[in-house]
Amino acid sequence: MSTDLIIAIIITVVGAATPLLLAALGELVVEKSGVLNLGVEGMMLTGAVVAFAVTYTSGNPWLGVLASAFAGAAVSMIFGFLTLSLSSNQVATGLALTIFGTGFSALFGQPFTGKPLEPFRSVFPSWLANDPVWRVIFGYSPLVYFSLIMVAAVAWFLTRTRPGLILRAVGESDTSAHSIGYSVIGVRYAAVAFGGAMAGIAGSCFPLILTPQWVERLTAGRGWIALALVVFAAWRPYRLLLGAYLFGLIATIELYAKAAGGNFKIIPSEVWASMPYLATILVLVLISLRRNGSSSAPACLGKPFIPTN
Amino acid sequence: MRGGPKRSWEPPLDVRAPLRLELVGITKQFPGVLANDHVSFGVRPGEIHALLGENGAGKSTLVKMIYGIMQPNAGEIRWNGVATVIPNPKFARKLGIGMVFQHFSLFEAMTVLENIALGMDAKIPARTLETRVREVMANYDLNLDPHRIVSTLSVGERQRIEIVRALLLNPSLLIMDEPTSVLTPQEVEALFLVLRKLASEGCSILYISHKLHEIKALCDTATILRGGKVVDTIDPKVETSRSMAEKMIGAGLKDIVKPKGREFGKEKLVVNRLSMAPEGQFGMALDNVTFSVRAGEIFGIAGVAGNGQNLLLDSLSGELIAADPSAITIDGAPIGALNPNARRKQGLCAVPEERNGHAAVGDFSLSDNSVLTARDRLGMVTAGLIRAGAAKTYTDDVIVSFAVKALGPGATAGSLSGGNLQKYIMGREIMQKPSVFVVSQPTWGVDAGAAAAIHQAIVDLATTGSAIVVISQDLDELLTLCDTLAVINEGRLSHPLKVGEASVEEIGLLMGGVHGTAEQVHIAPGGDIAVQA
Amino acid sequence: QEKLKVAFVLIGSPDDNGWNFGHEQGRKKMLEAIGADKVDTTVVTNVAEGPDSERVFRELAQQGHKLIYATSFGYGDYVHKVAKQFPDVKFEWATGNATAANVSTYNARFHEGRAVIGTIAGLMTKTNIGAYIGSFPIPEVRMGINAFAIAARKVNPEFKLKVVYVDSWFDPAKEADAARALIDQGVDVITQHTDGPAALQVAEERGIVGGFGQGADMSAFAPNAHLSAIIDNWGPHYIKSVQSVLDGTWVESSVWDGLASGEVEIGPFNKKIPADVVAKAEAVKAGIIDGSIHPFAGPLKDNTGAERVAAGDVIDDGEFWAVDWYVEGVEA
Amino acid sequence: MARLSRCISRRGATLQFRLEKRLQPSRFMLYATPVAAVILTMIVGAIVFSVLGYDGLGAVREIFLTPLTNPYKWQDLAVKSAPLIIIAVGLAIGYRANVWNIGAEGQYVVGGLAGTGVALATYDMSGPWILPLMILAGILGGMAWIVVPAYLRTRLKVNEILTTLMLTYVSIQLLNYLVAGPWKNPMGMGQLQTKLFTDYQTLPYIIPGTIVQLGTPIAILVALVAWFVMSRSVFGYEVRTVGAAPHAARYGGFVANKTIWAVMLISGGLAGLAGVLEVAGPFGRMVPQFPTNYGFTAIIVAFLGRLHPLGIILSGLVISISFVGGEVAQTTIGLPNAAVGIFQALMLFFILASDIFVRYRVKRVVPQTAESAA
Ligand SMILES: Nc1ncnc2c1ncn2[C@@H]1O[C@H](COP(=O)(O)OP(=O)(O)OP(=O)(O)O)[C@@H](O)[C@H]1O
Ligand SMILES: Nc1ncnc2c1ncn2[C@@H]1O[C@H](COP(=O)(O)OP(=O)(O)OP(=O)(O)O)[C@@H](O)[C@H]1O
Ligand SMILES: [Mg+2]
Ligand SMILES: [Mg+2]
Repeated sequence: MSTDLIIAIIITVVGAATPLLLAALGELVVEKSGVLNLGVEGMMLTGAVVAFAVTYTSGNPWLGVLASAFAGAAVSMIFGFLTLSLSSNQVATGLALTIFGTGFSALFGQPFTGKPLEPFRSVFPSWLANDPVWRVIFGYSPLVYFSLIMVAAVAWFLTRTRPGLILRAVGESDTSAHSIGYSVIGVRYAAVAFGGAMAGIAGSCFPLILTPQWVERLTAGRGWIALALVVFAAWRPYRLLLGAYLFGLIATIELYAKAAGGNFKIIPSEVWASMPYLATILVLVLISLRRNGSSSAPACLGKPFIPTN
Repeated sequence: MRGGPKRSWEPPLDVRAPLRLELVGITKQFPGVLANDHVSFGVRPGEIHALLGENGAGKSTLVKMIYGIMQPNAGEIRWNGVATVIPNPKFARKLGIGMVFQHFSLFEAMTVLENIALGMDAKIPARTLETRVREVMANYDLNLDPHRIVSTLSVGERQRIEIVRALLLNPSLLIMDEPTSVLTPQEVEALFLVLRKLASEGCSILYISHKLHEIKALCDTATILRGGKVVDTIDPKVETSRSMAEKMIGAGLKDIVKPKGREFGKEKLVVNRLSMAPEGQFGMALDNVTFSVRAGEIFGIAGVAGNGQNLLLDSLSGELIAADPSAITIDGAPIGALNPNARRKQGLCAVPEERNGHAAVGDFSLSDNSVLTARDRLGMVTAGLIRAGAAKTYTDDVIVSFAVKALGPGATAGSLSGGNLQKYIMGREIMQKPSVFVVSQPTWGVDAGAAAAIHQAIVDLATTGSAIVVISQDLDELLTLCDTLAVINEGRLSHPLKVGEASVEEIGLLMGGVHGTAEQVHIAPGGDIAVQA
Repeated sequence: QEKLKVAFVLIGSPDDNGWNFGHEQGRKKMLEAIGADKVDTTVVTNVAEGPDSERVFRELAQQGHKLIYATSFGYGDYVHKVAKQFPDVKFEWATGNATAANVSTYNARFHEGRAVIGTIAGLMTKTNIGAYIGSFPIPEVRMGINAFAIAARKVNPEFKLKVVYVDSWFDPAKEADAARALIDQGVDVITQHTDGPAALQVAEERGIVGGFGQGADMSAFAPNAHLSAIIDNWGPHYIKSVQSVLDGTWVESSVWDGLASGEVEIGPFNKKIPADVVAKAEAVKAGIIDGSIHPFAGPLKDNTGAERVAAGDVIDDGEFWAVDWYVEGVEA
Repeated sequence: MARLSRCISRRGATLQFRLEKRLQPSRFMLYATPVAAVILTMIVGAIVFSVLGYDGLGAVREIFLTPLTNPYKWQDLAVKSAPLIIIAVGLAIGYRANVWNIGAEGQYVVGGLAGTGVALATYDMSGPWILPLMILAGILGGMAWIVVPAYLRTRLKVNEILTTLMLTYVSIQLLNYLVAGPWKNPMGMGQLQTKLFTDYQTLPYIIPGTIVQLGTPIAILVALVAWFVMSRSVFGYEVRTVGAAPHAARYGGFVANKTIWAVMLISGGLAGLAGVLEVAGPFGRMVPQFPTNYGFTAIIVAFLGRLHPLGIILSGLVISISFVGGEVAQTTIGLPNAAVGIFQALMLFFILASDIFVRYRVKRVVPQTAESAA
């Protein structure tokens, strides 16, 4: 394989992985606070359509990204209100949120279908961004750098800052956190909103960098992969980075292999497509076998909390 | 407070010093329970003040209000003479109030240091915090590795985290809710050293415990709560454990009628060298527990909570299966390998300590709760189907016979008050006429009248020839009820003592695992409590 | 006189810029030609292929629609079921393979268009590697690939065609990634048989020679890369069949028209295509229309080198659906 | 107590709504809230869509009423709700035991595949035994697909929400592989689908002249049996106890892991049953479009029916009404498909939100103003 091809593969993989990474980072923070939001796909679609609409009308992709974050956070608050304030079942509410996001995005996006959009390209000077070699570093959309910064930021937030510590504490033991005097519900609202914003931005990757157009169900199920990814990464941001790129690699390497021709038919494409999910189950098993506490799921994941006083 | 010159321990307190904390008419109403009823008392700087009372007397509720977890319905909290509303624990900590919970507020998957940081309101850089934590630990002789994950720590070590957390705040009032119920005697001694040192530095301590000898050894003053009301404020140094217990329980206790000259039949329940592995990582194991109960005998097991009582009950009831099936026999037949249902069929009924969620399902109706344990013995099942009518009839019987205050068999168990639920559960088991009956904390959190009724029912069951095991932390209860008594300590059971021949002191020392002497309390079997000072 | 009620059942959204869009355009043309005073149309979108569609067909029939277009292959079983229940309602099943007294099928010879754009691809490519992004390996798609490759190799024997299936009719991100993978491996002309312009957008971004619209003119998404397009023009067929129902002359039929009757159109040629290439492409189109060129004329070898069609022979309409091999030069 | 909402009054004091736990769950609320939620959906939906420029009232009429008033639609409701009811009943039994299988879609697919496997293997045979064999295979297929999550949950305490969900995607790949490869109809002109099942492999129509196949009575039967078992049998009692209080269940002589295995196999098996009934009924062959989200929709049906088999019959109907009515609204008043999704989501949100009122009452409280000490 030539260097050029390797660079090209890296660029494609990074592109495919970025929305997964962003959405999964958001969901990771949500789950760390003890909440399981299965509505990622719905929030991503909402973010995608809003990003398209705002970028299309304003011509400014930065504005589009910002709007997608707000839109994602806004719909996540429906979930937040139902599950946190009214302690509804998180699984059912998350599914309902996906139905909502799918319907909302389709309706809201109707005027924008069939319209082309200028992609959100690298902001580096062209001689860097388009250099056959340097593009591997400078050739990406700002959203890609944003996702990488966010990995570090989330990792730093969770392990090095006090609010991060509190967030983890709330996810570990809501009752303890409550009795020390933290607002469990408040922390979880914040986490859910962050998760929504990140899913919204992840959605914006589709019309802004991957396929600059709007059509219904544009994200085609990537939200569910993001959920798997969080588990695959054992709730750790840096492993999430690795996992997202691995998932991106699995998804794209198949296409490269097919494009290269030759004997790649040995592995049916269905096996390729199943790999991320099987790998995630395997990781779950490994985590539970090791069972030394710190690496497994937040103890309160998915459990409703109703404080008493 | 702690800035001042350090003095060695100075017991006599200045009675004229302004009160650090004063409660005036504090009242707290829960649905159906008046947990605190116009509670008023004061705590001076440097005073170690005990809060005494039976289960459910309202002690925890009271301190939770002082710490801002709950709000009183009426009354006033005065802090250094100023009426203060304490809206949340954070505010309490700002005032200088620290608290160590009976149920720890810890995060298992996190390190000691993280747990401590979470208890701190000020933003302290991790490095600085670690230095301060190490300082405090050195100062008070508390040993802990700040980087250990909590889930790998023992109960005593976990409590130390809570204490360090509180000490880092430089508290001027430290609240401790039953801190020693889970500690070994050595740990208790170490804790007392810390508390005395703190008090000497001017910190007030509000101390809740059921262990009266601890109160005597540690506290300057004791406020006694009964049914949510303050009934007395005493100086524990001049009281006896006995007199304090009387004040807690109050007068007018119904006598239990025990037929004179009871005779016991042959050995019914025999437990022979029963050993069990601990359930959790740091639970207590059972180590060669051996005892036997004769027909008609009431056998008491005393001991500080957490010494293996729950494990013993679970292995007797069949919830946990012993490795050796013949370690437990009824009338000579081994039952150690049978599940709870099969054991019930053999005549063994058991009542665990935790009512809601263990002995009963809070969300189920009483009728459904009867099915939980009585379905086979009382024919509530035919061909795999539940006969709802039979369950209802039986539940009705229980409600009437045991005077359970409930809307009827359809009321959910969770809607009953603790005492009524306990009466229902006891009734449900006793009316199955078990030939072996094992019960843990039969009157835990139950009011005096109900407690007497339950005691009477147990005695009556024994009179019909059942062998009965009563596990309780409440020594007085055991002394009233039982014919024979043994003490469980760290999973080992002492030799049986005949009630009437053993002294409270002896038993108390067995409970702590040490020996010594003090006043002698003799209990006359089958009669009222008699005290010989 | 009462208006004729005509219904269109679509598998996706008419705004998909592809397959469903094509049918929607056809409906509009039909409405314009026949006149809104004579017909009323109903469009039902996002109808899943399966029992859900059966309900929709029955609903439409009950509401008095006399002509119902089922525009996806997977509706077939249900069209036939409902058609039996409503003998006086005419059904037309796009891409279908079985007719009945009141069920006709209609399809387009997309492969004829493939032959035209294949010619352009063969002449325009610099790397001599073209690519074809397919949805699923079904005959329709496979024959499109073959027609494209045959035409391209006729004008450029060096031409090779890489095929990647994305196992979906609709996953824009995956189509785009497939396009990236292909372009990274030297492809400079790309075409696709999926419902959308994702691959073209990548072609535009990468600045390769170009690609082709599928189903509709997609030049808005890729002004530079969009060389031309195969446009589904269902208008003529819809006009004809609606008219026949109005006239009472509708009969069971199996229509499979192509370039000649205008069902398949070739989009405008990009300005960057040299005139001689345009001329050659137009010649192929004219040849197919007048019958002098057959897209599958022998001799044809498959990509293992075995001869499949002898010189002078062709793959006729009957054999078309049974082909499970690719012609020489196809890497799949 | 959870804060419902909080409005800052002028003085700065906060007005709060608090949730107070009811001593007894309210029976009235149990039945009233789903009805209220549907009515609220109609009102809010009508307003929202009118504001958006659609015929809001018409939308509500077509979505919620037409399917009920038009007798032709009753058959559709019967057909559409059957798989939803069967799957939801299984899920509800699991949820009662605190087992969160959300991968019913996968078990449904594999159930359908297993039935298809039998159908293809017996293609040239005839006899009334074929259909029961297919149904059995479907049930076993659904069960097989949940064996791994069940094993992981009971042995290693691995969260079944995630494992069952992951396996759903794998099942869809398995389906794609089979219909595009070994099971492809050789005479199907290359299309990705199996042969059409023969009469022996297809469910009979139970009411002549309608489209109602055997699946519908089976669904009703499943719900009734489940209701009977869950409310009357010791097993049902065991399931409820394990879910409500695992500790108490152990005390009552039940082994939680056994119960968990049982409910997981039941929910997988019922999803598989729904799958085989669909493939042998309305579908008539296996196609790539077989996964139609029934498994996910059934989760919502289960909650809407308050995890009660009889409630699930009703909620299965309500959801089917919204599907069927959604199509009506598209064909009659041109309401976009997307709007139907929003209506459904609204209804779910209201239902989920109303759940709390069964166990809690909302109480307005005016706390004392917090003043700090000097
Ligand atoms: N959150 C609550 N809701 C309702 N009732 C409560 C609540 N907390 C406590 N109670 C009731 O209030 C009474 C006092 O309980 P409290 O916990 O204060 O007793 P205690 O003196 O601490 O008992 P113990 O010795 O068991 O710790 C009991 O009847 C208890 O059941
Ligand atoms: N919401 C509630 N409703 C009814 N009873 C409650 C409630 N919360 C607690 N209780 C009961 O109040 C009593 C004391 O509970 P609390 O939370 O104060 O624990 P505690 O006093 O610290 O612990 P312990 O009871 O072990 O001493 C228990 O009997 C408990 O079952
Ligand atoms: Mg207590
Ligand atoms: Mg207490």
